[in-house]
Amino acid sequence: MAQLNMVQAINQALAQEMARDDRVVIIGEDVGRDGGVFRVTEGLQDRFGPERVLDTPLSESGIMGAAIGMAACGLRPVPEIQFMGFTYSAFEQLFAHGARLRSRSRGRFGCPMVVRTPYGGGIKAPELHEESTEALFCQAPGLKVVVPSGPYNAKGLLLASLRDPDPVLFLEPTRLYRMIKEEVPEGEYLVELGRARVARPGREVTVVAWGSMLERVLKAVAGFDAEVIDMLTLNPLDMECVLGSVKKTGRAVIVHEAALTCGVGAEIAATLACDGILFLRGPVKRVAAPDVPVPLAKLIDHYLPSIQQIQAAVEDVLKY
Amino acid sequence: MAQLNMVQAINQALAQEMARDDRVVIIGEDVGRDGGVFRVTEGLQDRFGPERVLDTPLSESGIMGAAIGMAACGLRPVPEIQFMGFTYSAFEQLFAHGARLRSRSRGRFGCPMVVRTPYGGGIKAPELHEESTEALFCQAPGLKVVVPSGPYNAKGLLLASLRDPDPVLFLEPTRLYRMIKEEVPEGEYLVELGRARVARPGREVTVVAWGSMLERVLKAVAGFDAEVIDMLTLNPLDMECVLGSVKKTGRAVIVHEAALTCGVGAEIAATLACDGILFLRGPVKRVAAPDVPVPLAKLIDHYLPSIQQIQAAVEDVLKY
Amino acid sequence: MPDTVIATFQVRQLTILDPSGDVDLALLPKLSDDRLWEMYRFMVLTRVFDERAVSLQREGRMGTYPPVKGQEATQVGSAFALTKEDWIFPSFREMGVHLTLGFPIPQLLQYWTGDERAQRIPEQFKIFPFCVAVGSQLPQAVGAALAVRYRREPAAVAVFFGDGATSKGDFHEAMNMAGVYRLPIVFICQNNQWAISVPVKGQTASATLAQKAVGYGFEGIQVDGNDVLAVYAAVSGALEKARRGEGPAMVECLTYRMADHTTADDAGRYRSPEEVEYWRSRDPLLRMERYLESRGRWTPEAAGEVRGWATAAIDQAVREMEEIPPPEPAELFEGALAELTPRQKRQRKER
Amino acid sequence: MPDTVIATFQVRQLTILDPSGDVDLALLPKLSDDRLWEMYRFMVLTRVFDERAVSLQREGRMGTYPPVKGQEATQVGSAFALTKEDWIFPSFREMGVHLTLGFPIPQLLQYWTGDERAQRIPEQFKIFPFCVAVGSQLPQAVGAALAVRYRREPAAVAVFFGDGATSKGDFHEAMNMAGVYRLPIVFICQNNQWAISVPVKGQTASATLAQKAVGYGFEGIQVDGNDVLAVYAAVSGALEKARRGEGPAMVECLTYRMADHTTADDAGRYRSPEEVEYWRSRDPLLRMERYLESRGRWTPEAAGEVRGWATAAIDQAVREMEEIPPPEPAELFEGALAELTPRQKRQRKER
Ligand SMILES: Cc1ncc(C[n+]2csc(CCOP(=O)(O)OP(=O)(O)O)c2C)c(N)n1
Ligand SMILES: Cc1ncc(C[n+]2csc(CCOP(=O)(O)OP(=O)(O)O)c2C)c(N)n1
Ligand SMILES: [Mg+2]
Ligand SMILES: [Mg+2]
Repeated sequence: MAQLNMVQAINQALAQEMARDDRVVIIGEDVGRDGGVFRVTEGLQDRFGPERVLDTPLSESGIMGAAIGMAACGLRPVPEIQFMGFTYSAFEQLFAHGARLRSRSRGRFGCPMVVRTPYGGGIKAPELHEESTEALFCQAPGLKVVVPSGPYNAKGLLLASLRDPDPVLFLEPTRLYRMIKEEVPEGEYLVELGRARVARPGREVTVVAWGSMLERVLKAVAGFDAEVIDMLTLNPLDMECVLGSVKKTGRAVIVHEAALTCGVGAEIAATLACDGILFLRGPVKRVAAPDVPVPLAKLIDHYLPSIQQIQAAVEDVLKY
Repeated sequence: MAQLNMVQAINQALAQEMARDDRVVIIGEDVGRDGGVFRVTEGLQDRFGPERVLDTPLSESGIMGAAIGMAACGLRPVPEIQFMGFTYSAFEQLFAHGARLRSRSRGRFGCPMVVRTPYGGGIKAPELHEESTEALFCQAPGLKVVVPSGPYNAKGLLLASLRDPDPVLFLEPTRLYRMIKEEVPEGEYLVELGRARVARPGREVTVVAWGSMLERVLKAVAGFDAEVIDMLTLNPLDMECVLGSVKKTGRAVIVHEAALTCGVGAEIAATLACDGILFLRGPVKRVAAPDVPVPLAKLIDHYLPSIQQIQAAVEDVLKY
Repeated sequence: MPDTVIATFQVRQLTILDPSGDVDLALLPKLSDDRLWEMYRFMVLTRVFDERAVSLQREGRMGTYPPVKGQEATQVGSAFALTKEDWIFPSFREMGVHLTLGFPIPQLLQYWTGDERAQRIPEQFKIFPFCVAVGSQLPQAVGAALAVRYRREPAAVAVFFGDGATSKGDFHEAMNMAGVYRLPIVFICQNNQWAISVPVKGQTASATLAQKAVGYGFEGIQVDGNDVLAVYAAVSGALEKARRGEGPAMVECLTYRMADHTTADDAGRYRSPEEVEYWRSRDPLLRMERYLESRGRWTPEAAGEVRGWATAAIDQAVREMEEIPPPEPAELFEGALAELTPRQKRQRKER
Repeated sequence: MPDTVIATFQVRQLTILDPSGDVDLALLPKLSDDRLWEMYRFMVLTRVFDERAVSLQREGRMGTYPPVKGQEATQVGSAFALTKEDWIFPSFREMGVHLTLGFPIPQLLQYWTGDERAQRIPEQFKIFPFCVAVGSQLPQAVGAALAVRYRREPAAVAVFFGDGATSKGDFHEAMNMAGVYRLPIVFICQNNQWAISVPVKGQTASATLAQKAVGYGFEGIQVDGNDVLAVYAAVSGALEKARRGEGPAMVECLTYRMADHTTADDAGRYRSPEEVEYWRSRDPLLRMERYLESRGRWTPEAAGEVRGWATAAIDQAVREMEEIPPPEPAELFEGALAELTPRQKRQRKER
């Protein structure tokens, strides 16, 4: 098996699915000739031609709207938004149209598209290039939100997303793109959407994370008897998995790089308060970024949750 | 004192502030000649002229962006978005620019604007006319989100918003526009932003609500010893008030008409799980709409939280 | 040549059937008298549907409704130019298009009773469920055109929108993409002079809407939108060109919203009786009647028959619509996802 | 006249100083030799700034940086047309505008070290902090023009953007609103032929970008953007008209991004050496030098002096920039709100 980084794993998944299913069409800014600003779509235009890998004008709402129309008319578009911060100008199309088309048409039209976008902090890029506002999209009942945490699950989740009948927002943790290499099977495999994964079993505390925070959490909990849950899908949340773990450990820490208020951690902690309170020995802890816009490079380390902050939170909940 | 409905109270607040401060300028679709589709700005163009009450093209992103520029250059614009569902196409401007301008410019430019928009269900209107997606905007640290629940606080909160140095999203519960009349002082008064209000004192359970749900909650709890908290501001949340109440009652029910998942109720329940768990006798309950798009008239009563559902939730938490 | 004219553009306007009922023979599209009569019948059907919908609303038997009165020529003329293979992206005011294409009338009424089940378009129609968010359908229509082209289908896409929609960013992004990829799509703008209370002059400083196409590298043409023959000719021509792979076009149909914006609106607040009167004299039905009279087809009796047929069809549709049982609470969840989440399943059970 | 031309539009192109250094005397703006020399100096300063910024990035002393090489004439020419009363809305690539207006050079570099404190524009400049979201500044600039007009200020607004930005909805909504209200604003488009890897042909099917103004009811003009005199003349003229209350204009400056999109990009992947070579021969500095040489101002020595002055200024700025102490963690909260929320205050304390 090959050792691949996440860029390679995603590229491989795209190439394999495009070879298998000619309804799959990539559309976005610089995805063709240039292979994408992170080279995730590198080589695909050469291999599949410019009709399958479309370079677009600088037009996020147009890209998203076009992808919706393509999906409704039988294709399986994969729109790329260059950075998560630029999904905002496509917000209406994704949130109010793509995510609602099946419901609006009462099932006549689905919208099987996979919106790929790099997200998250720590790459020393300008403003709006390091957003982590996944909770915005988890409020759309018709949209799945998927976040891989490594090359292996990136490939399997992407293949599953590409075969899902509903729209998927596929958030790629930019910081991890080339950071981690893993064994990635050459062949096809699916990682089921809507299922969290126990990344590390443990007995005394449950730590929930996703995307780029997973790597940090695993480092942070090395000295604890902690169960780490990698959510993988944020909408719908696999709360059965989280509740099952908390039932065992009695303690919960949630870690995300989005700002604290109204992040996805709120929904997880709220569900614990509503459905898991009898398992809890003490307060839930959220380790999150502060309630400010994502800063530039010089301040980013003070913004993103650190290993120390995660450890302190784990120690805190262990007091109960 | 006059008995006014909410439309009249808001109209009066706008007129008084425009008379007092010539930097206040209204801008939006149909706000001038027509007085707004709900007649909230009725008479203001006649009184203050077309330069102070601007009818715009059908251009939500343009309206929002223009308001940001006006605010930064010293005016106090009051953009109206005709319905909350149409804020989505202005999402980037509001979320990534208006809400961040003070931070982006490190304090050189503020963005003192009040974005008014009718929100919420129950008016038998078409799709996208009954949205309640306030949690989207509570994720923007630089944006205040304010929701009146009656004519009196509508006027006081709007005046406070108009004098706030930062951008405010002012959500007007459409269902209540002409439903409730209250004594509204003719003169000027401010209702402080960021402060919840105990709408009804009680000892056994805390029920948290805002906007159009408040009226329903008050009806529902008539037979219980319930403390009802009217949040009034959703960003920032006055959690001191909620925690103080829950400390006393030991039980909490949160009611909102937005869909359950990732609604503002999640943040409130999460904060209880993190900071108030030792006060809680049992599970927190959220009474919310289901995770589906807002339906049309024939189904809306099955979608919005009902008096019966609120009562059942209160009875449930009282079991602990 | 340092200060040079480097490009010149023209905007054309097409009228074939003028308000007095005279036609320009050189431009007259080849249509049999029976086809012309069909057009007339659907214009009348649309008018009768509209009148009935407004009165159903007044009687409390239907919710807010956006009348289409005055726009019958634009809608029927466009619909006659469409084939069964073409994709159609309507706005919320395209009842005349739906009726002409044979859309079930009870279902057309049903939406305005507040019942979203009406948005499940029957399989035989390649029509998108409309969305009230003005302009949002345009990029989606471009996507449909990409799909049509990708599969080499012998079809085109027709997307309908109003003058107000031309101010939206999505209009721009859609027009621009259609130009870049030279897609098989026709942008049909019903310039009915008003977007609620905002007149076209308040919408844009552009002298015509058709000239907006100049910025996207393809043709925009203005037609008299109350002239069903001109609309038919212009839209047919544009669709055929599109189907041949010769790229997109925009057709601006100059027409008039003779009624209020919706039954919840009062147009008297913002427009003059003189203006309304002027346009009444340009009623698209009137001029078609005059023309058909000149061809010996139209008589008061024939007109009465058509009205009778339309009224009976609408009567029947209203009856059927009113017999539709109300939706079950579980209907809320219909199509929320292909497979509901565990949480949604629980929520459905609780209802 | 049923098939009639109802409107005709022209797009003009302006060149004054051609690549060989010859000028069109009839069009030459009135500028003293000293002013011309000033223009040249700022073009050189911009070039030197840019070269240094790129090498600082290569040396790891600065983050990703978007070079401006090739666009000096457009930026300096535009900036010379501005007054202290005018509002300026830059995109992220307007270093030449900032430098010409006297913006502190250390601060201009500071942003690209990853330090947002650089975005606090000193009070004496009416410049907006740029935002990298392409096109987002355009509606905001329209708002500034509304404010300027509301207060009857003798000023105009200049908003800068690239060819790529013309595809965004916000470009459209801003242009349209500016037209409707006839606002004092000039839209300055730097058509540098590329938006990252997408050439203008992939951006729009419009033959020029200037003609996009046709759809908004005001004038668009194309200028040779490597001709500082043409840019100055066109932008001055448009700004003066705007200040006089005669409405908006769009100026398309045809120029070229001679370097990579940013230091993280490799333009060799998507464009040909021949193209790059062609534009090198049209380098805006070259032709200004030839012209100034013909006027007896430019000599190799004088040029050396200017370069020396620019290099010294940049050296000094780099030193000052590198002496700026790093931000404290509490800086995260700067300007989050005029008054922080209780939760933000707690979060700040915890850092
Ligand atoms: C994005 C958006 N903004 C506002 C509205 C409210 N609204 C409904 S129709 C309308 C006017 C539409 O004008 P036009 O496009 O000319 O279509 P017409 O109503 O004349 O058919 C407005 C403002 C809306 N539906 N969508
Ligand atoms: C809305 C948005 N989408 C995508 C990007 C990523 N991006 C940065 S610059 C750029 C190209 C911009 O092209 P143009 O407007 O011509 O300006 P230029 O870079 O040539 O100065 C892109 C796609 C962005 N910054 N903003
Ligand atoms: Mg209209
Ligand atoms: Mg460019």
